Amino acid sequence: MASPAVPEPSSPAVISARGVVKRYGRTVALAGLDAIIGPGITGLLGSNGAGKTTFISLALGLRSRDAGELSVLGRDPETAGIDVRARIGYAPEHHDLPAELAATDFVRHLAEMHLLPRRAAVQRANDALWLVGLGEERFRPVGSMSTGQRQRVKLASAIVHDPELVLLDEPTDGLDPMQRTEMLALIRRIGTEFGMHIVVSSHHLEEVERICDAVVIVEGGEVVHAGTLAELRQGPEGLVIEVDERAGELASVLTAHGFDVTVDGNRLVLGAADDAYDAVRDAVADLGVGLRRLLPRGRTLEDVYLGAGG
Amino acid sequence: MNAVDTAPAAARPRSLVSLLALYRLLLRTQITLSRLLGIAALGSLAVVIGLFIRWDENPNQAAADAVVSYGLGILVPFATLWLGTSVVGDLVEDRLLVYLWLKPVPRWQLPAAAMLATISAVVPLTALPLAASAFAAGAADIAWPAFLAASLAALAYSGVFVAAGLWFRRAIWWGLAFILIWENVAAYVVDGLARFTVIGWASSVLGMAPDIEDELEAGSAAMALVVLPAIAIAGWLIATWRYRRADVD
Amino acid sequence: MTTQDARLFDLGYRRYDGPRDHPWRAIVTLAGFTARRVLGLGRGARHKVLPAITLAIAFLPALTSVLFSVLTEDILVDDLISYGEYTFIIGSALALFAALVAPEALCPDRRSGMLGLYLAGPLDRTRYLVAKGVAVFGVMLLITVGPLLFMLIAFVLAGFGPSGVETAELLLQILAVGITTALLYTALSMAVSSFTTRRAAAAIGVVLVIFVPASIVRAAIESAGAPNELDLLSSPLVVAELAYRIFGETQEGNDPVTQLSTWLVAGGVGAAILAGALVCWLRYRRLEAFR
Amino acid sequence: MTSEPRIAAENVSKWFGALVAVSDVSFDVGPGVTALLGPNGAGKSTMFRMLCGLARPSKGTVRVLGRDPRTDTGVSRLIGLAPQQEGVFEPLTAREFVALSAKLHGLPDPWGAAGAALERVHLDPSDTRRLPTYSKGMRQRAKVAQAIVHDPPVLVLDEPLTGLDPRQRMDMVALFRGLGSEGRCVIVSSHVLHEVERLGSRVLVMSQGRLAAAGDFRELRALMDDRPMRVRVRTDRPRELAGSLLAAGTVVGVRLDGADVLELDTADARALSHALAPVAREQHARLFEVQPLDADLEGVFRYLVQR
Repeated sequence: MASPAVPEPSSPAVISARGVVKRYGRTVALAGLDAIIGPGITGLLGSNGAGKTTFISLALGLRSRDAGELSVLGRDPETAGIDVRARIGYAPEHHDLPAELAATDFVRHLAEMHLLPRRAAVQRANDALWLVGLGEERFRPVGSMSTGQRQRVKLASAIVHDPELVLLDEPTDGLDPMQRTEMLALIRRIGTEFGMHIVVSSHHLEEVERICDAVVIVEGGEVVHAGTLAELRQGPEGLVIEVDERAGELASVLTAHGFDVTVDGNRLVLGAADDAYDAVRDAVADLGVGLRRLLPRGRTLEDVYLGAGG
Repeated sequence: MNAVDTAPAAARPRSLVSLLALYRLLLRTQITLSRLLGIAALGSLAVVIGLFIRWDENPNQAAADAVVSYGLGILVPFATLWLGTSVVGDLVEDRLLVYLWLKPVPRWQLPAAAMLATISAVVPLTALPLAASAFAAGAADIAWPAFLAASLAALAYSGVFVAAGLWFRRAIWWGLAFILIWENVAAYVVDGLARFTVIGWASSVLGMAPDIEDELEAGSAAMALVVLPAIAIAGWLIATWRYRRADVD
Repeated sequence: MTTQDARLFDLGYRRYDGPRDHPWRAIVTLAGFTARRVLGLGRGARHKVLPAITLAIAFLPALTSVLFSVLTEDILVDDLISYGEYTFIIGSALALFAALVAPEALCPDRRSGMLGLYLAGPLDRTRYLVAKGVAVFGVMLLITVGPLLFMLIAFVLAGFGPSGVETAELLLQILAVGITTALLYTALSMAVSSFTTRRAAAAIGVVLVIFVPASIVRAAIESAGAPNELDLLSSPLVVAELAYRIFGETQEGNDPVTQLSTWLVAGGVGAAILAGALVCWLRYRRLEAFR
Repeated sequence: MTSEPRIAAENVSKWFGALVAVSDVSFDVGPGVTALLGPNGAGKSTMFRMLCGLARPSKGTVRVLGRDPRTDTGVSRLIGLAPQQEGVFEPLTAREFVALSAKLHGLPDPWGAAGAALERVHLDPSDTRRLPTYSKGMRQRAKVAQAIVHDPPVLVLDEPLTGLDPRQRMDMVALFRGLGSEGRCVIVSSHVLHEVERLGSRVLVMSQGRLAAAGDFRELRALMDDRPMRVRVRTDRPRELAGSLLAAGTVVGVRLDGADVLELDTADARALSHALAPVAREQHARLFEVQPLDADLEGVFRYLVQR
């Protein structure tokens, strides 16, 4: 019983890009992109048309870049031999797969296309579909499946041949919250338990925050922010407090204690202060108001993202 | 502007305005440059054939035969098939029909606009070149009959193919089988069948020209002037009936 | 069973360290998959109707001539459809079948972005085209060899057939005609299908490329006295003429191509096949694989 | 008599063969913005198509301003639909696209009306670029402009927020609120939940083709008292805090997550919020973070859909 081995880091960076440029006629899709994508799960974040899909297509060697250095799993994707591409899994952004094909046949077909012998392909296709949560509906034609199920089929087809690196382009696009949460948990599991490196492109901030170890924010074809989530998250200190009534009174009590407080409806924002926690707790207890929310006022990715957006 | 007033101040939409709007829309969205160039290229080949025929000992009959075999057999049916099935078929496939269906416009107008748009593109790009090829071949007196035959054939085919576009999912392929097998093989091989084909009646319109044998003998030229428009109207009625029941996506 | 050998198995993800096939297997896989898809196998009945009807049209002449000879107990040689003229007779059905097969094999992959999925895997554009070519050619053989083989077998079973050695020779001739015809229609239809992602436009293009040159060349030669070699451009007539020559028959008609030497005719077919393949390959080399 | 713009569905069902897309849904929606929520495949789009008369209900009746949209073609003058699909008429500019709608509605000055509608959605009427070159967000706004050009009292917007990035979504939500406040009956289907909260609070939730809930989503939230609310607390003395909260009876379930995180399940969210600070002071436990895990719409949505 082979336990999921941690991928031996062939090189620290799974994907490294320096000064990558890609133009479509006059429009510049990537204008000198620099990024180091390490092991684990990396979020590729950016608004529509920021260059995410272009970067993925370059990493897969589907398109040729106009300038710059790019290496995937240590090799240049455009000249990489077939053996390297057999170790990469890919789930494209669009959903229109061959409609009348059953999910199992589709995933088995892609497994065989990635050089798995027929019997192993059939067996792994079924395992992969079970793992992504498709039970008996995996025998139904892909065309009759909901967007959520189709996203899972694509995910299964990307991991069925046991790749070392998986590229997912907007895997939660078109999913409702229930399906999105399950899909994100699944991607998290694949990144940790299955021992594969994952690059997830998305423009939903809260998704990236939930499952990624690191994030690369792309805007206008350039990397605007990159780093592990922890690095990006810290920012101005302070507290956000939400009570269910009498927020004004609480604010005046806290200002009396020397904190600078601003009130917005039943929400208070406290300036940076280290002993604020106990003071807030005691003030709330004395007033007998209901404490609904108490959160550090760190920079959420939204601020970083919107800030980056310019 | 009182948003809550439910009856807009404008008079009832005059039918002509909406028909024209649909016609111009379909002309602009479906009759793309690439399709026009394709058909124009096919049309110009007719003129090339005409130039060759100039050296034939009996240019009139040779030109007439070419007009039937190339003009009515390939040029007109294929051009009408390509535009006729896609003018509505593309709207359905690209899920754009909803923007036209959910409007206070009588249902017969879209099929009518589709046929008009198809004919407006096909006739100038096929009937004119066929007439020109007759002149090129030095058979001037069959130029007008060729133009009339091609125009009436385009009219009849537009009815058939617009209806097919609304009826079949893969209308183009059924259209291809209809043209290749029914119109170009069955019409010649099985005698008496020509009466049930568009090419049969269209070629009898050519019979108007002096001393031209009509190989298909579907009927008289005068009858053809009635039958071909009748086929178009039948196609239009079937298309409208089908369009009224459509469950629009 | 003693208790200590009870074990809980981890149902989690298992790495795959089994053997992996040689890269050419991906070509075989794709070819088989495409051929099945084009014939509508493994797909709804709706997708089987179109190929089935075309094949039926192509088999019809063979079926009627076999039934006719079986019922009337003797072969009226001149009434029956000879092997040689068969390819000419089903010309329209061949074009129709090619207009169905090649667009179905090539266009959906580009329209749905499956091409991106294939090329992201262990396939490059040339291997992809080789796989698709093998699939289309294989399916085309059904219509170019099928009816002829059916006629041969039917006649042999019915006792009218030629003796042992002649049958073997006839079989070889059938294969030769079937392969050349299939290659020609495959090359032309794939070349046209590489220009558009809409199957409908590709289908019309295939039929036009097959029949339009024939009309022009006919007028050029018959009316304007152009050289007979020009007739090599009307592919359906050339490949039909080659079929006559392979079966050692001569066509009564006086199409210009009948005056040409066998080598020239074979050369004409070969040139058309190479031209089609080259056009298709060049198109795919430049194609952006990503929607 | 200008009746108030309303949409009413009465025991509406729709099935395709054995698949029941919508089963026995009834609601009555008046002026203002209403969000129609539900997971994919819950029947939202089918419901929308019946509201506009694009599809016929298999059972039950749909009334827009008291008229049947399927049979009374005149009703299409009262409805503005921005459909879900992304297809656009390729050669048209935004103004031509909107003017087409105006002409088909027989407006006296289609070009002028189109310009006004485009300005309304913050698009530049003089922009000569063709629709396909527009970004997803701009195309979305052009579709809304096409839906409001004939000043309809009823607006049906199907998944207008899908695929937009946060900034584009914020602008669209503000636009819809404006349209709703003009007395129009605006119904928006979506599953981009945290944006829909800002739309307004009136909600219809569909699940497996049935209506699971209707009304103000905060009231719905309160209505669901029988469902434990989960609150996440980070504190330096989790066990002591949890113990005394359990003793105080305001908490029915506790989960310790890591060294300093508590997840508390409570039957009465209000009682817990009042007990938290005093109990923490009593146990000298410092409260670093207090966060209800599913108080927002997502919680409502997840709960209703799962029930």
